[in-house]
Amino acid sequence: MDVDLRNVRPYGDTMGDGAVQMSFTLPIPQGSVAREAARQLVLSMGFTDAQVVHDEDIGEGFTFFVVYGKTAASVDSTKIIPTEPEFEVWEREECNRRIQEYFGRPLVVVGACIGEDAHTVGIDAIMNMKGYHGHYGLERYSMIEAHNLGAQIPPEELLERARELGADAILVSQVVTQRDSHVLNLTRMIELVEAAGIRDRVVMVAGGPRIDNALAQELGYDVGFGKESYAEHVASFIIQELHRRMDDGRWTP
Amino acid sequence: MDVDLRNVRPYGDTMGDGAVQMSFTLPIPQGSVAREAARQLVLSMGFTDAQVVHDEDIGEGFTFFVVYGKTAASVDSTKIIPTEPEFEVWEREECNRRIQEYFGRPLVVVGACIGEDAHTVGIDAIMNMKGYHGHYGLERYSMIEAHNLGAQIPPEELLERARELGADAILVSQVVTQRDSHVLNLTRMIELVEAAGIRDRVVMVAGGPRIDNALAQELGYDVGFGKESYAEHVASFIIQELHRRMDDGRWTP
Amino acid sequence: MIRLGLDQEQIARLRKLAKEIVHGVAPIIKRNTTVSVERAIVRLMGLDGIDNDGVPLPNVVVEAVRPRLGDGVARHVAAAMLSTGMDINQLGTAVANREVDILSFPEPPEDELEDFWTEQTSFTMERIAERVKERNEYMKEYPPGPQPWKYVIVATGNIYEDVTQARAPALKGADIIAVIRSTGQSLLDFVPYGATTEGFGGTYATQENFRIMRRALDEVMKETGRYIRLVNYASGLCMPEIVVMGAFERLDMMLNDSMYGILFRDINPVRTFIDQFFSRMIDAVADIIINTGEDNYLTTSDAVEAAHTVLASDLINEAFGLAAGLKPQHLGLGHAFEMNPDIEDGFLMELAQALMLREIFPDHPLKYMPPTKHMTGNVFKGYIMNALFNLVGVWSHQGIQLLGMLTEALHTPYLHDRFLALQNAGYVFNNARHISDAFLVNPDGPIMDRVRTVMDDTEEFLKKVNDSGLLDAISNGWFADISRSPEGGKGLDGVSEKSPAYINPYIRSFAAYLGREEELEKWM
Amino acid sequence: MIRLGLDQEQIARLRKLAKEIVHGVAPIIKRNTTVSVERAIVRLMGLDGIDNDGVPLPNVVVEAVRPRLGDGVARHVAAAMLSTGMDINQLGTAVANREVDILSFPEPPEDELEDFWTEQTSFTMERIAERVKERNEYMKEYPPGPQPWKYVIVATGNIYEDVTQARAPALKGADIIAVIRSTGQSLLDFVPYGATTEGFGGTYATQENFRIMRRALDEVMKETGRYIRLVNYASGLCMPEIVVMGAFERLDMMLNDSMYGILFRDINPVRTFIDQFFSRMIDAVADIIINTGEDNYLTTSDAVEAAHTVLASDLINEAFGLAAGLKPQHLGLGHAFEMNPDIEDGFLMELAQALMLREIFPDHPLKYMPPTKHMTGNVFKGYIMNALFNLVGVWSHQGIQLLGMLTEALHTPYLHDRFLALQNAGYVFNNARHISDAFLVNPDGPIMDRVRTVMDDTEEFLKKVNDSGLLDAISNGWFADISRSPEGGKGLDGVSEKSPAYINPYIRSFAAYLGREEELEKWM
Ligand code: B12
Ligand code: B12
Ligand SMILES: Cc1ncc(COP(=O)(O)O)c(C=O)c1O
Ligand SMILES: Cc1ncc(COP(=O)(O)O)c(C=O)c1O
Repeated sequence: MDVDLRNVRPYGDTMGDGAVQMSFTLPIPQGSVAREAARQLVLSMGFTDAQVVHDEDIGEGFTFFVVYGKTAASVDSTKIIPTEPEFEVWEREECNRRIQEYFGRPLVVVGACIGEDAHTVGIDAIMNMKGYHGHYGLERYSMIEAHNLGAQIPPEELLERARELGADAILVSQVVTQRDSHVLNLTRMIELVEAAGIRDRVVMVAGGPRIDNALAQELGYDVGFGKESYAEHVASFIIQELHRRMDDGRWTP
Repeated sequence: MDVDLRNVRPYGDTMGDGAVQMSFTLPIPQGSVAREAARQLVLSMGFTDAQVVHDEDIGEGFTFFVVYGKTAASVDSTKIIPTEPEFEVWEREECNRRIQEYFGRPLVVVGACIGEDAHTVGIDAIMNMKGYHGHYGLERYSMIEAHNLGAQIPPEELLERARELGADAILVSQVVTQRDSHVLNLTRMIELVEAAGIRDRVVMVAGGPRIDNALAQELGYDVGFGKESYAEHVASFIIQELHRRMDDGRWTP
Repeated sequence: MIRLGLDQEQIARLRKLAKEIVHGVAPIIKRNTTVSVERAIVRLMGLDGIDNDGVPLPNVVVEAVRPRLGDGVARHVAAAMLSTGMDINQLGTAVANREVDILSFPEPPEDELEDFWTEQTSFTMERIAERVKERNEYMKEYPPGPQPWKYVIVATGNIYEDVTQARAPALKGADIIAVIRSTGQSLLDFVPYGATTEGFGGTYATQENFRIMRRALDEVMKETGRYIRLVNYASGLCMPEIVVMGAFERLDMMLNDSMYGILFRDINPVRTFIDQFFSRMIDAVADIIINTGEDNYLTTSDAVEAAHTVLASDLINEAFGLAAGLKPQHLGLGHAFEMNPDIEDGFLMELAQALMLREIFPDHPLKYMPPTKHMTGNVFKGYIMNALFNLVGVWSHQGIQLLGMLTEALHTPYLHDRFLALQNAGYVFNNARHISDAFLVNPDGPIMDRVRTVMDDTEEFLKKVNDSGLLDAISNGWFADISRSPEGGKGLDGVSEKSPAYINPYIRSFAAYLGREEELEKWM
Repeated sequence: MIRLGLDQEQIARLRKLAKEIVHGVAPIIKRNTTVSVERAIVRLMGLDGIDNDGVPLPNVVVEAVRPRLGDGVARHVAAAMLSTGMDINQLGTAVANREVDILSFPEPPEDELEDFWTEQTSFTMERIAERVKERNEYMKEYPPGPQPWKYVIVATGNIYEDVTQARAPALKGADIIAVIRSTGQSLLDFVPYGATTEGFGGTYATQENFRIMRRALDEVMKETGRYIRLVNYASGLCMPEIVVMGAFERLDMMLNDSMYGILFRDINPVRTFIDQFFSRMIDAVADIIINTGEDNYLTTSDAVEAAHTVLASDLINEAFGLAAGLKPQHLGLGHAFEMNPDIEDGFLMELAQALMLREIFPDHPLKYMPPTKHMTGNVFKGYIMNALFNLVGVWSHQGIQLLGMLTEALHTPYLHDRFLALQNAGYVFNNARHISDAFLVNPDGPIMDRVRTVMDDTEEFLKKVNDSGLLDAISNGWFADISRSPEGGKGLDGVSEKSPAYINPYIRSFAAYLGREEELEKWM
């Protein structure tokens, strides 16, 4: 297979053909105008070819489309800098060993799903004993003292508990994203932490299925974890981040 | 529902949100680089938001993606000129009546699926007695003399038979489109008709599931019919086209 | 119709256990009342509206009575109304404006009180009866579609956008529209007021929103000739009040579980048990089908291992519901297609369980939830998981089929997600319409193996719950792997012990209407 | 395994009718030979390559013999080789260069000829046997996946692109890779030569392309530990030659129908009947599974109405195949899931037919085609139609499951279309693995109603075909609503009546190898 890595394009059945499937709804009634509108819309996105292969009235003057097109767009994959966090992933035992070695005491981690968001399964997956998909949670790490506050926790309460417990890291889960409620909540949380003057003392970790590292960092967190992240990722990151800070003299155990 | 018809955008759950679903494959191995490449690719098509919601290794270093995005593109639906043919659709009996009235003799229509294309069902749907989806075919029109040559007919043969039979219209079906074989065949056919000097004497009709009027006209046909066309469309169009030509003095029955 | 030939004696044993379990909490329900029950009472009397700070008048009045809530708000309201000659809304406004001290009125004479309540309750009963009659007439003129009823949700946060999102699927075959509530609402100890446009992940349940959507669906009904059922969510701190609103606005179904709020919203168990009981009496009078939330158990527990907790909870919800006067045809007991799609023969286990529930609850419009937990961003895979779910639905004659959305893992449904869901269900239901007539269950095959396992596990589980009592079972984390103690959770401060003077005038009239005076005596 | 309890006597009657029908065309097969049979003979002898104009040497040689084709090419080739001492390839080149006149050599003495043919045929038989042995050894070391085998096609037109498109699905669970041919190939009266990169809607079937793909799949086999079967298309004007190529390059399956070319490619019926018979003898020797094309009938006829023509044709293909020495395990008889998805209970009818075929053909690796005709641009709908198709596949234990592509109505498959198809089948097969153990068929239900209708219609139809004779039945348009006359169609000029001198030395050795001397005597 001969791939031009500087010029990567979607592949259907010929290298570089740019084949893309799309579906969407337009708020105009089914018919020839709607079909042509759909076609022009896709062409205006830089497609060289747009086949409206299906259009269907879905009620109330809306039309659903399936379109196959060939895009002229390409990406230079040699220039891509992944926005996902870079760190080494250590197994649980390795994490425990490193904490002992670097810090000489257990790390305190406090987590919650904040705001009105009631989804606990994600934060439980990271923190609870039993973990998720065969990956044990932080509670099972002998060198981590994990406190999972559960869901629907106001940011204020999470901050207060974190201070009480002397947290080294705060884990914030957000699952509901409608109307950007996750952004509002995550921002509120980080503002509180900063206002409390403890930002340097804690590693701030955001997580959830629609969270990514880029967004989390943009909002002021140290890292963001999306779907398919497990306790060992979180633990490894926290250890490495604190170790970095220690090296820089920004943090002491 | 409040739609800005000059500014029509895809609709997910809020007017104007621009929500689009996409799927495609990139020829790079699954991982964070591929995910970011997919995201950037979609952003480069004018999307303001691109969520790579699924990525999966599909073998041989290829990665399949599902992406949901919000496009900034819109179309002015008041300016859309449908490329579909404009004509009145008459019922069979009306067609027969008009032919009698306008031309005073039956029209001769010759059709085939040309080249190596062996798909007969489409041309049969238009021409054969029994028709398709409850729409009788041209053979059932008392004022149409329909000759269906079937499939895999060389363009040369179709032309020859059309001349022998004194065709008023030639119907050309093309179903297979891989590597633009339909374009090659349709072009070959129209070139032969023109070279034979009979272009003005016959209505040239192209059809097939991936054919549209715009393409057909571009290739020099009078009209193109895609999926869900029936005999009455074809008959009505032919009658109206010949009537126009008669009015212009370009054609006599 | 396929028959598994279940052991009827075992079923009877299961029902008996469930009945004993729920009767275990009857005394605690009878002993106490809650702010939400009391607010529901004034709503039943017709109180509505908000004060100048936006606080709903039912809250204003009940807050005013709070120091003597054990007497019941009814007693004080009656005294005030009889003394002042105000109607309930005038009284509410006067209380809000601090023009009257509601606790200051003398106890009226017994016979005057008797007449007062006869008048009040019959006003209420008539108001509800009118809605019931209206529904029955519409249903006759515009017969609803056959089961499984295709149920879709709308959840834009904006009631007007919701109307568009509801009308479109209703035109395209949906039988039921559910308006999902904003994420925060179930923990609010009041019901928001008026038309709303700013919810997160759902739209506030308000009486005005109910009215707007009801009107929209009645229009579609007239366009399509098909009655479209409307659903909203009652669970939460205001359960009985929302049911009152639903009864008044002709909602057809309400999410109204006896334990969901406890487990999934951390609402105090005692508060919830009381609230659910009274709210279900209102459902019964208003001929509203309830939906229960057993599907949720399988989002926190494993669907293979926890199947018996679903059946156990269905039986408990049934027992509570029957006690409150609901009939089997009102009991939309929940279950779900939530097994990991990678399991070998997972489809057979799902089918087994659905057939089992159908046979155990033959007259109940079972509510069947689609795959949610194991849905991913692979919308194609998700779409076929939903197809198999739909096949189980039509095969096992589910009553209420919540249509799976291919974007379940991504966002609240887009307009075309719902359309595709309807197309999926429409295709599968029609294409396999009589599948249950086509096959008999192999008595020695995998279906029966699964059924026996689940039923036996359920029996054992119910025994255990009965032995420890329901409150302890919950606090042991036996449902949904979640533990809640009777002394914890939200809304406990809204629970008050009844004083000897306590009255709730509606109990009597509901009981009479439902013909269940004796049974209800034990509960309220 | 589910049992319908079909009427075994009726099945026997159906088989008897089919046997009579095919024996009706035996004399015409025996009386004639074709250019493609003759070219296959020189290929079996080892002739390969092209002349300076690109014409394949088998065509060159057979053209040279054309005036006396009735004697069989073998007779003249043997004379030339024995006279000149050339081997077959030297001879072919010499003929191409007009260095020899192949018709000019004296008839060699009988015993010399005898030895010559013994040597030639045993060379061929060994060459094929080696491939068979190789396959068996590989299959032992790298056992193929369980049935239903997941079959996907590649069709880029470019053999190297095809390799990529084949390797990826093979790594992701495909059991069988079919390389579709370019649209025009079946009407070419020669087999293209060498590696090719320019097909339309498919890739030319050439021996070199076979080799390239075989090598690629053997590599995947070693990577995954699973033998991957390779399929190509033999139907068309060169049917027997392509089977020879397949036998030499260890293809595992060949599309090799007795009537497909007649009906769908307008190839002369006599030509086709002769070609299919000889090619199937080669399949039998090479242990190649054939696939038949009954699915195609339902693309031109209605799937509900024409179901009996599928069964009838399966029985005819079986009868021809058994006569040619194939065993049931070589008969990948075709059928399809092609009903309009809008039909009520269409799924049940499809399932009924699939179960019926399974029981009538218990040892045959039935080849099951996915929905094609009713697929549309709605890829989501198409994807769930494919899911129900897959469910029927696992339920009725199909042998060869051609995976449906969600883009069937649009284009030859994209890489991810195939992946999604594998994911669909993988999910459904696994999730409903033992469904056939879970249910019994209701003897009074819709499944049995459908089965009885189809079987009765088939019996009537076969009687009618038998009465009129197969050639007349075809010319009456009874199959696939397509009429073809024995005097029409392509390739008729390639049919020659055998002279008394005719020899085809392979008949004897194949017959001996297959232990069917007596039966084959009637046919070739
Ligand atoms: C289970 C579930 C529920 C359960 C929750 C039970 C519970 N105790 O958690 C119940 C039924 C109660 C529920 C209710 C609602 N839900 Co819900 N729910 C889901 C569902 C089906 C699965 C979520 C889940 O458990 N996934 C499994 C876990 C393990 O995955 P995860 O959360 O992604 O976590 C992983 C990573 O993201 C990461 N992670 C997550 N958090 C964190 C935190 C840190 C620090 C780190 C490092 C990592 C991390 O690690 C985890 C393991 O890999 C999803 C749909 C879906 N399939 O995803 C909808 C979904 C999340 N729910 C949704 C909604 C809207 C609701 C409601 C608001 C609906 C309503 N209006 O009633 C309610 C109200 C909830 C509320 N107030 O928040 C939407 C959210 C839409 C959006 N993007 O905004 C979804 C997507 C469904 C949908 N399509 O509408 N829900
Ligand atoms: C049936 C079928 C066949 C049958 C054909 C039988 C026959 N006698 O026609 C068989 C099995 C033989 C066949 C073979 C092949 N097929 Co085919 N086949 C199909 C299938 C499943 C349905 C086509 C059909 O009959 N549709 C129903 C008719 C009524 O619709 P229609 O043709 O669109 O016609 C309507 C309109 O388009 C219009 N119309 C059509 N023609 C005309 C002409 C005029 C003048 C007018 C006015 C209107 C008009 O009116 C009709 C009625 O509304 C499609 C997939 C699909 N679902 O569409 C693949 C498909 C068309 N086939 C395809 C291919 C590649 C092949 C093969 C080349 C594969 C191979 N390499 O072996 C072969 C070879 C055929 C060849 N040499 O051309 C591809 C084409 C891909 C592409 N776009 O290039 C498709 C899309 C399948 C796929 N995804 O790969 N096929
Ligand atoms: C029984 C029941 N009630 C209520 C809800 C929704 O509750 P809330 O509005 O608290 O999110 C659900 C959710 O699925 C439910 O199952
Ligand atoms: C039996 C059989 N042979 C051959 C083919 C393909 O033939 P061709 O290469 O002529 O298109 C098919 C197509 O589906 C078939 O069913």
